[in-house]
Amino acid sequence: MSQVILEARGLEYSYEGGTQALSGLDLTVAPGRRLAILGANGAGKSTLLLHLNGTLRPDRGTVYLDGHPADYSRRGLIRWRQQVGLVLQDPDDQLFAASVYQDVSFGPLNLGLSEAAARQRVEEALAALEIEHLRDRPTHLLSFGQKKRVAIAGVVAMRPRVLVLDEPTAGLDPAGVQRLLATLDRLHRAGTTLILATHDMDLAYGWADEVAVLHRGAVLRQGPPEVVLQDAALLASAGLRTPWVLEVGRRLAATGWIPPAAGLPRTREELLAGLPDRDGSTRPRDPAAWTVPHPGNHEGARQR
Amino acid sequence: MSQVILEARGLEYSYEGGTQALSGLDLTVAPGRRLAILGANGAGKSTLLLHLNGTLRPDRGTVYLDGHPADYSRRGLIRWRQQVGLVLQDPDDQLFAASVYQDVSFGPLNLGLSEAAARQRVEEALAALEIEHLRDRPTHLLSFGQKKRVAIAGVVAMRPRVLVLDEPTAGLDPAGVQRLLATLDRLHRAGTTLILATHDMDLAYGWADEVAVLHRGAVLRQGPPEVVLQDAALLASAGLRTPWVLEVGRRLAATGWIPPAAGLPRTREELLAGLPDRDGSTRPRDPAAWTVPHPGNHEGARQR
Amino acid sequence: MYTIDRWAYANRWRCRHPVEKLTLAAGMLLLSLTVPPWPGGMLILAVMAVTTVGLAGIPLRVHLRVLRVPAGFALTGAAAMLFRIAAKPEGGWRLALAPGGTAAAAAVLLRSLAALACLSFLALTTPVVEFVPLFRRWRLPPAVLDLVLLVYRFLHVLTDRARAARTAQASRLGHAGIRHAYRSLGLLAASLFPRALERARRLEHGLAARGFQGDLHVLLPQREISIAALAGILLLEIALGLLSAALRG
Amino acid sequence: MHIMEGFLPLAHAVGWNLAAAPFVVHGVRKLARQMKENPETKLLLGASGGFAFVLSALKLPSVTGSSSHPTGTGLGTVLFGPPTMTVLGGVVLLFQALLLAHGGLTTLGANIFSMAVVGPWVAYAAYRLARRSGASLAVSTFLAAALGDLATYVTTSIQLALAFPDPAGGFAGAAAKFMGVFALTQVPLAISEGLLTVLVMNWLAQY
Repeated sequence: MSQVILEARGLEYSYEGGTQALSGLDLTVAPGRRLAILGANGAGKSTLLLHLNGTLRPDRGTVYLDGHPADYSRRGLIRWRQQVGLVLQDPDDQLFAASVYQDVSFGPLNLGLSEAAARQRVEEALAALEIEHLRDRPTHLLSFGQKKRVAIAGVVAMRPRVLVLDEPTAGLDPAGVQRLLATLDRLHRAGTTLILATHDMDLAYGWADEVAVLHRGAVLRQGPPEVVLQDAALLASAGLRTPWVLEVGRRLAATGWIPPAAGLPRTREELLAGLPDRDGSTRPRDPAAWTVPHPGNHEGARQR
Repeated sequence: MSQVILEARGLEYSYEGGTQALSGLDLTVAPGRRLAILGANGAGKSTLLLHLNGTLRPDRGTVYLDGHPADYSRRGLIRWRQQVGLVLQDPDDQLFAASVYQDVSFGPLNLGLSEAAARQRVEEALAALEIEHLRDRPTHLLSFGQKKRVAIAGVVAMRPRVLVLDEPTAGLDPAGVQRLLATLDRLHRAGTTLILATHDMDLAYGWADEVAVLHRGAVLRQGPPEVVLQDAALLASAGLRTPWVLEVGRRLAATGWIPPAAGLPRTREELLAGLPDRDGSTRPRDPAAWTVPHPGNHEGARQR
Repeated sequence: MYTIDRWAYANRWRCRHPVEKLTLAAGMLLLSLTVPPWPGGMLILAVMAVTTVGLAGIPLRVHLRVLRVPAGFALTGAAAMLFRIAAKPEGGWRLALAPGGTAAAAAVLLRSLAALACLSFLALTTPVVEFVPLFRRWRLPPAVLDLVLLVYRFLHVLTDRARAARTAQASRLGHAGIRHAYRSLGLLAASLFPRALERARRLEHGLAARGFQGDLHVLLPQREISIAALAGILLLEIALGLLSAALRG
Repeated sequence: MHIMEGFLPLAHAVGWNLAAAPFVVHGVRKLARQMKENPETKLLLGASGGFAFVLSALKLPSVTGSSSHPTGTGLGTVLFGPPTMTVLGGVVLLFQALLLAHGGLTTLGANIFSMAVVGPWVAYAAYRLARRSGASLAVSTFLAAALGDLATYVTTSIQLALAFPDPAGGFAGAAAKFMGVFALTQVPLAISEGLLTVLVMNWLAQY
């Protein structure tokens, strides 16, 4: 397997009518990564995702799959979409069949699998998304959260190496978000590379092991979240905010409550576990629980 | 003006096919309030909102407007909807006319206002939402955030005393949320009572001066956010999470960093401003900036 | 959502093979058009009511409500048969009561109601899309079948949107007065169609991501036809035909 | 306006199904070819059919109290042409029968003939004639939709008259009778459908 699974170089794209959505965009996706693509509304996130599976073809620039320039022929696209699965934001844009089981079987059958093999894929995907009990339910009577899971199952059933999701948590309540993230973690542990577009900074900071900040159709910076998201000026220029855990953690470090050698907390739980007691014990209670090394120790953030 | 502008008593409602959406719901809305209705997906938030302006009629129970049982006659509904404006979640469901100006004029013209009066209402609403520059734009070419503002302007143009919004921040990026909240604050200062349904706990905690927690079609508890949202068991049973500012603030108070007499921070800014320095000055830097009194001092949270 | 559609997924006969339900409904439908309306129509009406309400578990009020609207049309049509056009002695035409018109109208009405009961049974017990596999076996052109699937999907998506839009309009008093109501409906329809087209475009992207190459094939649920049930249905239908012929003769 | 299930005698029901069949077959052939060349047509037509159904499920407030609804025939014809509209109309009629109990299975042929064959072809002819004689897009669209609707209603009345001739006035008398009974709802409906279609076309023209 190559060191880079998916790569975009100098992508430019304008919609009919003239709006330039991408203008010289570069992005690199290493296998096994959890990459969050961050940007305000209109920054070009959705357009970028549609390029990553060949739905849109750039006016200029190239998308590379496993190091080879993407192949937009009929056969090439089929192969591509088998490798890179895309889940759109609105599940109604991806569901078409009358029942859940039927719908999930669509992708596997398009791959030319036998009926038996397709059935197995469907079972696998239903299990992965924990929606076996919905199999005979009509798609139009599902709740929003259920529809989301079915839409993802429909793509997962094709066993893509890369799963690309557009605002997967939008519209989900806190419990729904937690459940979805747990599912994504499971897929990730099973080897799937994950790309997720969002403007939820806290989500990205807690979840991703790499982020790319998008603004006006270009990636301003790509790198580890604890480095890139420290750059308040960069985020402000992209219309984004610093994640609160990072901001509070940084403030605690600045005021001296977190020793410089320790890292910064990454999630709410880490932050709470690490808050020092007042009674003189200034060391964080459980520094081992903090997963993020201190920003100073880091390297490798790519600046554009 | 009566002490209670809108009240629901014992509302029950089932959708066709048997799903019970409301089951004995009580809610009180005092004039001038900023009330956040909190609940997981499927808790009944949207159904409740549709009862507050007479779109749905309860199977059992009563809605009171200014102390009088609601009047579902044709004339009664017109009067009611003029008082209570409803903004739906998806702005595309709310925009029908070709241009922004035409769309905003829809409500005022339906009120039977003269053309001059209607024009004035439109101008007023465009100004209130800061979208004067969009007046001649076709609605379908607007960005998502712009559409949201136009949809709200269309309701504001009817000068409702109560403005009810379903998930107004859903789909907006952080900057869009900030702008929308600033607009709502302006409307609130001008005297409008605001009711907002959301599952964004941080938003509700920072914005509302009263919250109602909904679960399975009933209000579990209504009261000041700093009281109700302290109740972790209640939130958990409703499938919600404690807002992070509150959780971190409470932890700081518990570990002794916030003196018991001081309050808890309400927003990210208040929290950051209040974090004590390590160098012995254990008092919060600027306790005056904290707006919320300590939970112990509080009273009046109504338990159902 | 549509009452009929909801019950089609929620009735006790949901999992029976569509061929069984179709045989019952189609056979009875054929009978209702061929046997004399009195007493045949009455018998069919009764049998279908018992089947729909008693066996498939559809509430009686739902069964009646489904029959009510089309029955209204049938009534209007039958009303026209009560009258005849008569020539006036001084020239020109006038309306007069038709001799035997009441009996003719009643017969048509009864026949129509019996047939409606069969249709309503089928609709209330079988989700529409379950017919698609049958159609496929009958070698109906795939183009039409795909269209049926897609129309079904879109009509639900668009109904949700139309419903929300109506609520939004009502909130802005769009339905105060008949003139406003017409205008609102026009605006709604006019704005819904471009949204439908936009949805089609987005679904194109969504399906392309799942390898769409022109065919909307899916794996269908496998159900067994019960030969016993089928035989029972046919026997019932033959008996009913003979009975109504005998009663009349 | 649909003929309800069971309203037509068996011979008539069979006859109208046979009459509609060649038009449906022609439409399906054409459609299948079109879809093969361009699979996306499927989605577009699916969305249009869904739209036509939703439109028919929205009740128009009507003076007479009986519910009537727009059909979308004129719009579909102007956009897709009569053969495609025959198939699409047939599918929508099937759904109306099975989801709304509106129309019927034995009367499907008769309803397809009036609403998805005569309606579209009249609308098409009206549109072409109007355009050729220099009428604006709006006027042509209005005429197509309104006349298509009227033609459907006249056809339905004729179908009913054939099934139930007047004892004295015969077929002509019965046709006059049925037209009279339904005119109250159908004529205003045709006009409002015409106006509605113009509105939609204006919307589309802005895209």
